Order: sequence, then structure tokens, then C-alpha cells
Amino acid sequence: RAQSADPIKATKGKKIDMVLLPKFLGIIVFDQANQGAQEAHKELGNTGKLEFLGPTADNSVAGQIEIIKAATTRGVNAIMISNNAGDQLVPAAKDALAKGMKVVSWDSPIAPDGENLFVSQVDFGALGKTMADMVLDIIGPNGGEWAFLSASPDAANQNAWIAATKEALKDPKYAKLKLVDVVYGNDKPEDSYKAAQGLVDKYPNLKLIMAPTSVGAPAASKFVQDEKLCDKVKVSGLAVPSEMLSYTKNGCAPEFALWSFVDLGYLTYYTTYMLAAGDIKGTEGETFAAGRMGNYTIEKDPGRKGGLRIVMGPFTIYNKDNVEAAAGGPAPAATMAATMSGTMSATMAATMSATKAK
Amino acid sequence: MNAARLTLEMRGISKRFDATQALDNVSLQLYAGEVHTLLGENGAGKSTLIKIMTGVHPPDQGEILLDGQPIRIENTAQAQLHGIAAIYQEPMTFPDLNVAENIFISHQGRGGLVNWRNMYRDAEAILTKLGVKMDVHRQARGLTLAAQQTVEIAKAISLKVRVLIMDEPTASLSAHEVLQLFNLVKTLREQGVAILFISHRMDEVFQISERITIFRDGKLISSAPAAQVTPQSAIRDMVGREMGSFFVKDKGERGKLLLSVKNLAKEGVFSNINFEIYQGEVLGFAGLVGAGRTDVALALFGATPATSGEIIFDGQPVTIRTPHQATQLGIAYVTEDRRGQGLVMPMSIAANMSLPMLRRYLNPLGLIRRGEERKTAEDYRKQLSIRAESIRLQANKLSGGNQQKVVLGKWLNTNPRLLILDEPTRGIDVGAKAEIHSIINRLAQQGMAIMLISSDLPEVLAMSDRLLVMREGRQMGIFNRENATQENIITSAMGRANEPETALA
Amino acid sequence: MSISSTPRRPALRLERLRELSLVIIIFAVLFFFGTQVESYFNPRFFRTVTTGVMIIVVVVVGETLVMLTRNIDLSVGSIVGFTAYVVGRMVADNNSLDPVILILLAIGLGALLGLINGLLVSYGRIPAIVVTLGTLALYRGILVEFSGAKSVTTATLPNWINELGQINLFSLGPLDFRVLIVPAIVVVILFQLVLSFLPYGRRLYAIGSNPEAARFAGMPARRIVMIAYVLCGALSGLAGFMFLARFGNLTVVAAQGLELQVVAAAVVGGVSTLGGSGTMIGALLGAVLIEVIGDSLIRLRISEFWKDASLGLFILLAVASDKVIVGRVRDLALRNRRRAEVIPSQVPPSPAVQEGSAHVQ
Amino acid sequence: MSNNANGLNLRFLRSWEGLLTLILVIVVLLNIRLSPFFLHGDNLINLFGVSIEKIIVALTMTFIIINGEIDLSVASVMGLAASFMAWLTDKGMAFPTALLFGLLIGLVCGLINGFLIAYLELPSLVVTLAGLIAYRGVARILLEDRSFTGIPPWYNDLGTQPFLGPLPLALVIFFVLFAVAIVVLHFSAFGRYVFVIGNNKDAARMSGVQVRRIKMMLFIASSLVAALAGLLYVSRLGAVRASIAEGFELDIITIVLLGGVSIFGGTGTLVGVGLSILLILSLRNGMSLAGVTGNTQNSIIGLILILSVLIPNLAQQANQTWKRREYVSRPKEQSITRESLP
Ligand SMILES: Nc1ncnc2c1ncn2[C@@H]1O[C@H](COP(=O)(O)OP(=O)(O)OP(=O)(O)O)[C@@H](O)[C@H]1O
Ligand SMILES: Nc1ncnc2c1ncn2[C@@H]1O[C@H](COP(=O)(O)OP(=O)(O)OP(=O)(O)O)[C@@H](O)[C@H]1O
Ligand SMILES: [Mg+2]
Ligand SMILES: [Mg+2]
Repeated sequence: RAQSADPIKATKGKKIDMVLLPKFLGIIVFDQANQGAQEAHKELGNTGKLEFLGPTADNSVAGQIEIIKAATTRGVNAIMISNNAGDQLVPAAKDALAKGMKVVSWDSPIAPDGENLFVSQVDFGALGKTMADMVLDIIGPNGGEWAFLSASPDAANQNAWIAATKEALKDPKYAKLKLVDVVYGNDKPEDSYKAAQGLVDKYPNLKLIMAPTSVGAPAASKFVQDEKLCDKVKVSGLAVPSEMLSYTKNGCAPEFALWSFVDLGYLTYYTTYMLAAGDIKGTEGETFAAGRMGNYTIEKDPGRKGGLRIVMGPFTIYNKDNVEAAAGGPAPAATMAATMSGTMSATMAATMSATKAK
Repeated sequence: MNAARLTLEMRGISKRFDATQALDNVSLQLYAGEVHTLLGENGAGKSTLIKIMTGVHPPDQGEILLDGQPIRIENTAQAQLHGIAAIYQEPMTFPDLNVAENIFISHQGRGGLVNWRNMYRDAEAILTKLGVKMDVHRQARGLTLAAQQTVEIAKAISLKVRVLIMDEPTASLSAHEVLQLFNLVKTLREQGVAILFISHRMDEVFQISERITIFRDGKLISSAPAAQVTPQSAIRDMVGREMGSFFVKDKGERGKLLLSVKNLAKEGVFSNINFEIYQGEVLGFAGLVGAGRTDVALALFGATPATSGEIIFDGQPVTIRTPHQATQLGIAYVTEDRRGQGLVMPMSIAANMSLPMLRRYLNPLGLIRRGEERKTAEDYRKQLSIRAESIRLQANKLSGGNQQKVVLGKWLNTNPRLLILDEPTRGIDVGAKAEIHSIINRLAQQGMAIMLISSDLPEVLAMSDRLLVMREGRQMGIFNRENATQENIITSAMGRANEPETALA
Repeated sequence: MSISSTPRRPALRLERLRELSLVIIIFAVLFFFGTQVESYFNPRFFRTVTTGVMIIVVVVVGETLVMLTRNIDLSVGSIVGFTAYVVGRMVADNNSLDPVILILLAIGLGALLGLINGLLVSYGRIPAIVVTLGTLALYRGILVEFSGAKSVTTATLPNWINELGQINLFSLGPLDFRVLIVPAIVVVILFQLVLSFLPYGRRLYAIGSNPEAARFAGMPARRIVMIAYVLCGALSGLAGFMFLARFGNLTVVAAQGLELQVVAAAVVGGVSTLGGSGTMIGALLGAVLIEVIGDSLIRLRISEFWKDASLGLFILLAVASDKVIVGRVRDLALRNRRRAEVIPSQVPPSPAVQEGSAHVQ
Repeated sequence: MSNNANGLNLRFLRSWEGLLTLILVIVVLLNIRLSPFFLHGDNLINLFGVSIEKIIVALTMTFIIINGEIDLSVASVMGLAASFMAWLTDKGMAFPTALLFGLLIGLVCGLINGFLIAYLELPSLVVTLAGLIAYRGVARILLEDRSFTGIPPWYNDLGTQPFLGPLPLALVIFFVLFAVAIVVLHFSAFGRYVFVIGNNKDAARMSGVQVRRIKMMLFIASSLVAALAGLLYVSRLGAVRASIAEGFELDIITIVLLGGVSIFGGTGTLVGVGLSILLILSLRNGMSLAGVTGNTQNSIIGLILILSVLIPNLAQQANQTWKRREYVSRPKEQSITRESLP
């Protein structure tokens, strides 16, 4: 990001109809993304419409396809998709592209030929490493058994993060961290709670549950707290600070991470608007100014052959020192105590030492 | 009887179902302590009148008065509040409840707790009074029709009623149970209950009634004290013409042996059944309710296969495990339970008739030739004088007797080699009964073998060439026409002479 | 084949038989896993099963009431989610809300939703499955619409709710009985008594067994069915509160799909979808059986991906063996006594007819 | 209720189907008014296209429900057929052969369901609920968390490109199956038996109908068609995951029930189901075009489902009460719920 000296600026006030499509409705993070998108919508003075349309949780795949199809028919100018349907969205998305629509994925990408580009919240490789670090940090150098509690086997981003983490684990310094299982909580608190319960039943020596899902992490924390196992089994993952406050404070979930979904929605909107307005072409190397978030450059996505992305960047590691401040609301990244960029190591280390200092 | 008090009066009642005028301006008076009998052909409107009395159907016109006061009856609950209870033509039991509960379900008010012990005790007492012993703890599911009917009777008489309506309560009972029922009716009568009784069995009617009212085509034809009515005049009023003599069975030619049954048994149900049926022969089955005749028929038809024994059909030993196999062999079974096993209620008469022989009505593509189907149904409608506006009418819109005729027609149409008739004339009026008897006669003459199960003793006696008597799952003997007298049969069906039941004979 | 003339004691009733057979199967399952899994029988497992089953049990009791009348309530999942979420939000906004009032609110809200179902089914004369498929979507839709996608989290709940799930009622040796299983046990016992001894309960059976006969017998069938729905809703509301207390973190999709688990538990427990048969004890055992299978499979350490296939297989096996056991035992019982006897009695007809004896104390 | 043998007749048309037609006309008119895109050829194909697999399975589901049973496992069979096909292709089997095996696994599922329901006489609700869990589970075992994308382009084109005129293959198959289903259900002996069994299983058996065989055939057909639909779904999506088609069963059953088929069996027509398909699809399409999605869309469909039965019922009830008033004055009416009448 922020490489070119002369970033492209958005042409305000155009009429561009846009659809923001989350994985499904009813989860706080997607609503936050919508908040960010609405903010950008106003800021850019778009005279078109921004619609926040999503399927239900139990009909996500078919529902996403239906919404894309309808948007294509209606001649919407651009659609922003958090893919929950794996590669199954590709034909519908290709169709949309063929009709001249702009398709931008965010949060969870589509296969490259079904989109213009992907607005990535973080660098997936870096996130994998961060998760490995958090595990190491929490269960200590002596290592032990730990497991993933993911959303669903079909969530592209979750799978990518798990894969990235496994990749990172190859580093000898993680040699003693034994990843024993990956289970799924379907993005429902009760299923996640039971999945955590299952993990603990299954692995008596389990030391940590890593839940890279905003629904799974608090549910797993609640379970270990209910079973008074917080001393034995810790929880970490990606979660919303306000939902983790008490668990972080009482030590059940000492450390977790998240980026701002408001920012993600804002950036996605900005990118898509500029693409649809013709300000940017969506080619590699273009650098543009995304309002309050600064400048971004379109680059190759190392994780997806032939894919393009922009990486939003900073995300935050939360612990008992900063979680309270953040819990008030999803604060913008800039105000956070410890932020990290795509190539974070320095700040990371700082955060780590902060935790260990205690 | 002149002193009798008018309890319930129906004035100028009319009721129309689509194209059928079921009742046309009829009036009826029920007096306290009097048995009033309704007579009429199948479809004359008897059951409809009753359903209006109990609030099942609203009348189109007319009014109902209780003790001279006009009353409104919009549903059965209200009828019950007025002290009107009915035994309907088709038993209305609750299959998942046990016998005792079935009897007392209407007693259970809103408050309080169910006292099971008292309920079982009282249920047993009532059934004892009815002259039957039944396991009151048993679920009603799977009870024979006669047993269900008995439960219904027990239910009705257990209520404290002022008007008791009985729509063909005796249709599936044998002489013994009928006698017990009539004894009960007499005590109710003494207590001042007004009783409305319906039956197609003439001897019963004249035995019990004080007053007889006759319907034809929904109209009231006559209403008079029983003493002024003779069976002949009653039949004339019902049918609108003179009727020939009663049953006739020609002594037919006995053809070759068709079926022989050896040591047939079904564990816990019946055992050691041995008989033969020849072509052109009518083998009657007599016995009390629950003797196991239906079970033997069901075993032969493969519905509930026997557990041991031999069946030799047309010279070949066969095992019949499903009704489908039986029909393939050319066996037809006219069930006694027309509602449960005979008819597909919401379907048309035509569809019901063609069902066992559907393949006869298929074109080469496997599609049903509706025209042919209707033609057959039309034929049987005429032959059996089924009272229905059209053969497209749903079976559940027919009167009880007419439903029975549809079931008969359906199996006659298969032209079987062995025809098993289980209570074939249950609920069928005198005119049609004679018609059915002549059909049976004709079929036998044409060489069909017929197994006739009937609780109507005069009927089996008159129609059978030989008569097999069963009692409690055992075969008591086979009587030839010559020695099959009423006394012989009853004695045999009730058990040996030294048993106390013979007191009845 | 002699006939005893003394009245028989009631032989094993079909319902008892089913319950017995389920108990046998549950023990068989426990035994099987006991041999497969090391230290299978531990106190935690007991807790897992009891706490896992308690919410379902409360709902399945309500569902059974409805199913007995030959109806069905598919909206229970949405009612549980709705009440859990709404009550959760209320108490999150006002932490000082009295617990008793909160629970009553949950029950009342559930009852209200149940009342809507009941009115539509019994007075609107709409097939139950149509109504409750509709309200399944409707109640959930309203919840999603008005929640603004916010979650209820433990952080916003008062402590007493968060801790409710961990309070131990008492311990039996190493076995802990959590306080939240009390409502489940009470509800099962209470409604089993209702079914066995209240005229209302018997009428549920009657209506489901033969609706036409119920009408002819003059039962107020509409009211009875409606009350069943209201009770089912109220119990779902109670379950909603339990859901809140147990999971603490709720999204708007809370308890989605619960209806299938509930219907499965009921049907496995011997409640007929055609109405008229089933007991609360049976439904409870059905729920326990499914929970035990599910929890045990996890202990097998099979891969996550094998879990569902094995669960489905085990349910099938359980239902099939239930069928076989019940069938066998009933055959045996039938063989040993004669069938439905309608036997001429030896007692001469007595002149007096007992009048309208009451069996309701 | 139906007069005619197989339940297709005019009186029925005047009530349930007539009502559906009326609502359909209203919805279509509204759609045309509210969205300029509704009548576009593309959109009309789309209207079917997005749900084509569901409506194909709705056809066999109609038979099953009229027969008095239910098949909750269809969506899982769809998923299993697709996953099995994908897994085999992945293991190196030729794609067309793998497709055949996909159908074959559907047959196996049908045999299992059918055997347990028809011959062991287990309740279909439980059997197919267990099937719903188990078949999906097998799909999970095969594909785990992987996504299979090795679909040959020609197959993908079948699902996305026009096949006959402007119609894609799946739509052509649907129309053919619909015609066949109407003939079989309403004009053939088999269809007659389906109705008869749904109305009165005992009477059917006692009339020599081979109840078990018919049930067996129905469940096999149901799973086979579901497998076919699953494979067609793959051609439209171009990728397979183990979760493919998850949750479709409820939509499928809703379509059939709204079509006037009684859940207790014995009544219903394919005309009604056809109308119900058009109605639900137009509704969904219209709402999608209007930007109404997710739970709101479902709620509106739920509401319409209820209202479409409620309004005529209330009208009829009011009419009856009025009639009764003529001879009685106490307006309290007591009767039982309609659907609980046998
Ligand atoms: N629900 C209904 N719908 C249409 N027609 C009906 C209905 N119920 C009865 N009917 C018709 O009304 C007429 C009178 O029937 P009802 O049952 O009163 O005859 P019934 O005198 O009791 O005859 P049976 O001796 O055969 O029992 C018959 O023609 C019958 O078809
Ligand atoms: N205990 C039982 N369980 C299930 N079905 C039973 C039982 N007892 C009898 N039945 C059924 O009752 C029907 C007929 O019984 P049964 O043979 O005793 O009657 P029957 O001798 O013909 O007397 P009826 O004069 O009443 O016709 C059959 O369907 C039989 O299977
Ligand atoms: Mg009659
Ligand atoms: Mg009999």
C-alpha cells in the first residue's frame, strides 16, 4: 500500500447502484461492514443506491447466487461479495462480469475469474503466522495440544487461514504445538459451544481452542468458563472485542485478534465505487486514495493464482490491556494501542512482550 | 302407551346434499319410555335425520323441540347437554385409547383427575350387563367391528340420557348379543328414556318397537304403532311395491373341489380348522361375535397369514402371504369393515369399483381407460341399485348400505373363483338383500365357490349348502343343510349343552 | 387355548413397552461405547448429556402435546430463538430486571407466539404444517428484522444469568446435577401426569386418535388443540430462557433448526406423527437416546467429517432395533393371551343400568 | 377434496387451484408494475433457473406426500450424488462414468430408504431424517472441506448455456418430467395406487394393491430424481462442496404443500403444485428484484402461505355461520380443525 507517489482520486457524485452482499444476515461483523460502506457512500456523494442484501444463514449458497442473479438482471452497476459459497458462485459472478458489472469480493474471495479483485482484510499468510504466534504465546514454549474451532468447512476465508496457519506451523519454533483437530460451529453460538465441548471431551489434554470466527470465539470462551476449565483450556481467535471483554479479563481468552469490519466495508465500497466509476481499471500496480483510510495499491494475490487484491492492513491483537478500550465499539484501527501491518513482526513482538510482561 | 310423554319432536325437517334431497319435510315424535323404529331403504335418509338430531349436520329447514320447547343443536356437545346421545351407524371408537376409556371419554369433564381403577371396574360392569366380556385394558385398535359396535353401545348407555338413538346397532351382532342388547333397551325404556332405533332386520324390529316410522326417498311415508304394522305392509311402504319371498337358495350342482383347508391355525387366534369348498357351493360360517370366522377368512386371503396348516387351492398346495397373492389366485374377500378396509373414502364409486381389477382397465400405455371404468361402475350401480346421483360421487357421501353395495360390486367385478363374503348384507335393506341373495345364488350356479360369513342366522341358514360353526377360534362342526337347524347351530356356537350359556337357546 | 374367566391384569401396555425398549437401547448404546472409549463413564460425560438434553426436553414436551392431536409445530426453533433473544436483549438493557419476571416474560412471550399458531390452526382451520412452516419463517424474520443483527453477549448480561448454567443443584457421588435441568425434569413429570390423569390429557389422545369421533363425541376439539399450541409455545419460551442462560451469546439465528431435533426426539421416543400415541417419558427417552449417541460419537475420536454419517446410521439402527424389540415382545404377549375377546358372558343380563357413573373425582 | 379417481377435477380447480391462480395473477401483475425487468426473457428463465433443482425434486415429493409419506433426505441425496461424482472424478474416473455413478448412489439411497420404510415399516419421517444426516455425512467424508472444481467445461455449459431454444438443459428436463409426472400421477394405474394408498393403506392392501412395492418404487424414484437434480445443480454451479444443496428439503416441501397436497396424504394435484411453483418462484424473483432478501423474503412467503389458506377459510366459515343463524341464534360453533379430519 501507499507506494505510488500520485494516487488516483475518486470522482465524487456519480450515479452507481451498488449491492453489498454479506455471507448472510444477522451477524454483527457484517452489519459493521455495512456501516462502513454507508459512510463511504455518503462521503462519495453517490447518487445511486447502496443496498445491503443477504441470504439467510441456512440458505447461504443458493441465496447468494440468487441475489447476484437478481442484481445482474436489474442492471446494478457493482456488487461486493463476501463469498460463502466456495467456487459455486463463480458462474453467477462470471455472468455478472459479462454483463459489465463490477464484482469485488471482500472478507472471503471468489475464484479469480469470477471477480475484478479482492479486498483482503489482512494478508492471509501473515494472519496464519499471527495465529500460530498467539497459540505459542498462550500455551507457552512447552507446547501441547490445541485445535481449531472454525465456522464451517465451506467458508473460503476460514479455510485459507487454517491452511496459512498450518503452513506457518512448519517453522521449527512451533514444533511443540500440536494441532489435533479442526471442528466446526456453523457460525452459531450454540453449535460452537457444543463443538468446544466436544473438543474438550475428545482431547483431555487440550490446551487451547483457536476460533477464527467472531461467533465461535465467545461461545467457546463461555463453555470453558462454564466448565471452570479456564486454567486448563484457553481460547483465542478472531473476535469482536465487545463480545470478548469478560473472557479476556478473567483469563479464559487472554489474547485474540481482529480487524475493523467498519473499515473493511468502507474500503471495499471505495474500491468498488472507483472501479465502477472508471477511476481505476482494476489492474495490478494501480494506486488509489481511499478516503480516510489512505492509499492502497492493487497487487497480485500470492494465495490465489491469477488473483488481484488490495490488503486493508492493520489489525489488532487484543488482550486485557487494550480490550476494554476497544469494547466500547469497533474503534478505528488508528486509535488502537498496538496495530500491525501486513508485514508486522516488529509490532507483533511488542504486543507479545506486553502480554508477557504481566 | 297413550300416557307416554312427548320428549323430542322434529318438525318439518329438510336437508339437501348437493343434488340429493336427503330429507324432505319430515316430522317425528319420540315419546318417553318408547322404542320408535325408523325403517327405510338404503339412502332413505335415516342416518341423516339422526345426524341432524345430534348436531352433526344443520338442517336446511325445520325445528327441533325438546319437551315442547324449541332447542338449538349446533354440535354434538350441545346435543349431549340436552341428553341426546347416539350410536352411529359406523362405530366411532378411538383406536389408541383402551376399551374402558372409549366408553367413558365423554364423561370426563374438565376438572378433576381420571380415576383409572373405577373406570375399569365400571367398564367391566357395563360390558357384563351387555353380555360380553372384553378386556377393558385392551387398546381399541384392531377390535373387530362387532366389538367396536359393542363398545359404542356401552358408551351410549353409560351416559345419562333422555333420548338414545341407535343407528343399526345390531348390524354386526349375532342373535345372542342382540338379545342382551334388547334386555338393556327394555330397562332403559322402563326408566323413561325415549329410544330411536334403526335396523334392516325385520324380526328385530317387530320384537322391540312400539312405533314404526317408514321413510322413502327422504319422505315420511307412514308412522304408526307397531301393532298396526305387519312386515309385509312395512316392506311395501319402504320399497313402494310388493316384495317376493325371502331367501332362496337353489340346490346347485356341486362342481369339483376348489379349496381344501387342513389344520389351519394361527397362534392365539384360531386352530385346527378343516374344511373343503367345492365349485358351485356356498359354505356358510356361523358363530357368535368373535368366534374367529373373520380371522379364518383373513388368513385365507393372506391379510394375516396363518401360522400353520395347509391350504390346497385347485389341487395345488399354496401359501398365501399377501392379499395380492390371493387375488392372483382368484380369491376375493368382501370385508366386514367397509370403512376401514373396504373403501377408499374420498374417491369416487367408479375408482373404488375398479381397484382390484385395475389392470383390466388399462390401455397399452398403462393409462386408465376412464370410459370403461365408468361403464362397469354404471352397470353395478343398476344391478345393485346403488342410490347415488352419479358414479363419480365420493364413497363417503353414500349412505351406509350403499357403501356396502359398492364394496360388493368391487369384488363381484373381479369374477373370482372363490368369493369370501364377510357379513355381505350388513346394513343392507330388505329389497337389496334379496337382490344380493339372488346374485349369490346365481354365481354359485355358474360354478363359483362361495364362503359366506354372516351373523344373520336366518341368512346363513337359508343361503348355505353346508354350514361350518365356530366358537372361540375352534371349529365346532360342519352341518349339512338337512340338520342345520337354528337350535343346532346356536347350541353349537354357544358351546356344549352343559355350559350355562345354553340357558339362552 | 382355554379362556380364563377371571379378569386379567392389564398386560404390558404398548406405551410401557416402547419406553422399556428405549431404555434397553440406551443401555446398549452406553455399553457399546463403554467398551470402545477409554474412561467413557466419567462425571463430565454425565454432565454433558444432561445439560445437552435439557433444553430439547422442555421443547419436546410441548411438541408432544401438539403431536398427540395429530398436528405439528415446526416453529418451536424460531420461538425458542425469538424468546431467548428478546428476553436477552431486555435483560441486557436493564440488568436489574427481576429473574422471576424475566422467566415469566419468556414463558409469556412463547405462549403468545404459540397462541398465534393455535388460533390459526384451530380457528383458522389451516393445516398445522402450513401454519408452522409459515410462522417458522415469520418469527425468525421478525427477529432478524428488528434486532439490527446485534448479538446478545455474556458481557451485557447480568451475572446471575451467566452463572445460572454453572450452578450445581446437588451432586450424587461424582455426578453433578445442574440447576438448569430442574425445569426439564419438572416439566416432563408434570406433563406426564397431565397426560395420564387429567381429562385434558386424555382428550389430546382422543382427538389425535380419531378426530371425527372426537367431534361426534362432542369434545371441544378446537379449544383443546389451541391450548396445546399455547402450552407448546410457553414451554418453548421457557426453553428460550434456558437457552439464554446456557449459551449466553446469542445471534439472531439462535436455535435455528431446533425443530428437527425436537421432532426427531419425539418420533424416536414413540410419539406418532399421526397423533394419538406417545408419552412424555418416551419423548424424554428419545431425546436422551439421540443426545447420548451424538455425545458418544464425539468421544470416539472419529474425524469431524465422519460424525454426521455415523450419527445418522446410529439413529437408524436405534429405531430399527426399537421396532424389532417392540414387535417381538408384543407378539409374545399376544401369543400368550387370546386376542380381543368378545366372549359371551356367563352373567345373566341384569335389569339395572348403571347411570352416568363419573370417573372424574 | 377430490371427486375424481386420481384427484384431478374441475371442482377442485374452482377452489384450491383457482385460488392459487388468482394469487399468481396478482403477484405477476405486481411484479410487472414494480419491476421493469420482470418480463425480460432472461429474467423469466432466471426465475426458474435459480430454483430449478428444487422444483424438479418437488415433482417426486408430490408423489411421496400424496402417498402419505415424507422424504426429508432429498437434499442430502442431491449433495451426496454430487459429492460422490466429484470424488470419483477426482480419483481419476472418467467424468461421464462418474456422473452415472452419481445417479447410482441415488439409487442406493432410495433402496435404503425404501427398504426401511416399505418393508421394515419404520416411519418415513425418522428414516429420512436419519438419511438427511447420514447421506450428508457421507458427502462430508468424501469431500471433507475441499472444493471440487474439475468439472469439464461442456458440463458447466449445460447448466449455464441455452440448450433448447433459450432454455437450459435443466429446465427442459423439468418440463419433460412435469409432463410425465402428470400423466403418471393422474392417468396411470401407478398414480391411482399412489392416491389409494395415501387415502387408505389398509383398503389398498385388502384390494390386492402391492403397497410395499409401490412405496419402494416411490422412494427409489425420489432419490434417483434427487440425485439427478444434484448433478444438474453441479452443472449450474461448476463446483462441488459437501454442503451443496443443504437445506433444500424445506423449500421443496413448502412448494408441494402450498400446491394443495395434504400432508396426511391422499389429496393433491400436480396442477396445484405447478401453480405453487410458479407462485413461489415469481414471488421470490419479484422480491429479489425489489431488493427484498433473506429472512424478510422468507417471512413474506410464510405470511402468504398462511393467508392464502386463512382467507378462504374465514370466508367459508363466515358463510356457514350465517347459514346456521337462519335457524338458530346462538352463534357458538364447535368443530374440529380441518386438517385433522381424516
Ligand atoms: N355428506 C354427504 N354428502 C352428500 N350426500 C350425502 C351425504 N350424506 C348422505 N348423503 C346422501 O343422503 C342420502 C341419505 O343418506 P342416509 O345416510 O341418511 O341414508 P340411510 O337411510 O341412513 O341409509 P342406510 O340404510 O344405507 O344407512 C343418500 O342418498 C346419501 O347419498
Ligand atoms: N387382538 C387382536 N389384535 C389385532 N387384531 C385383532 C385382534 N383380535 C381380533 N383382531 C381382528 O379382528 C378381526 C376379526 O376377528 P374375529 O375373527 O374374531 O371376528 P369374527 O369371528 O368374524 O366375528 P364377527 O362376528 O365379529 O365378525 C380381524 O381383523 C382380526 O385380525
Ligand atoms: Mg344409515
Ligand atoms: Mg367377522
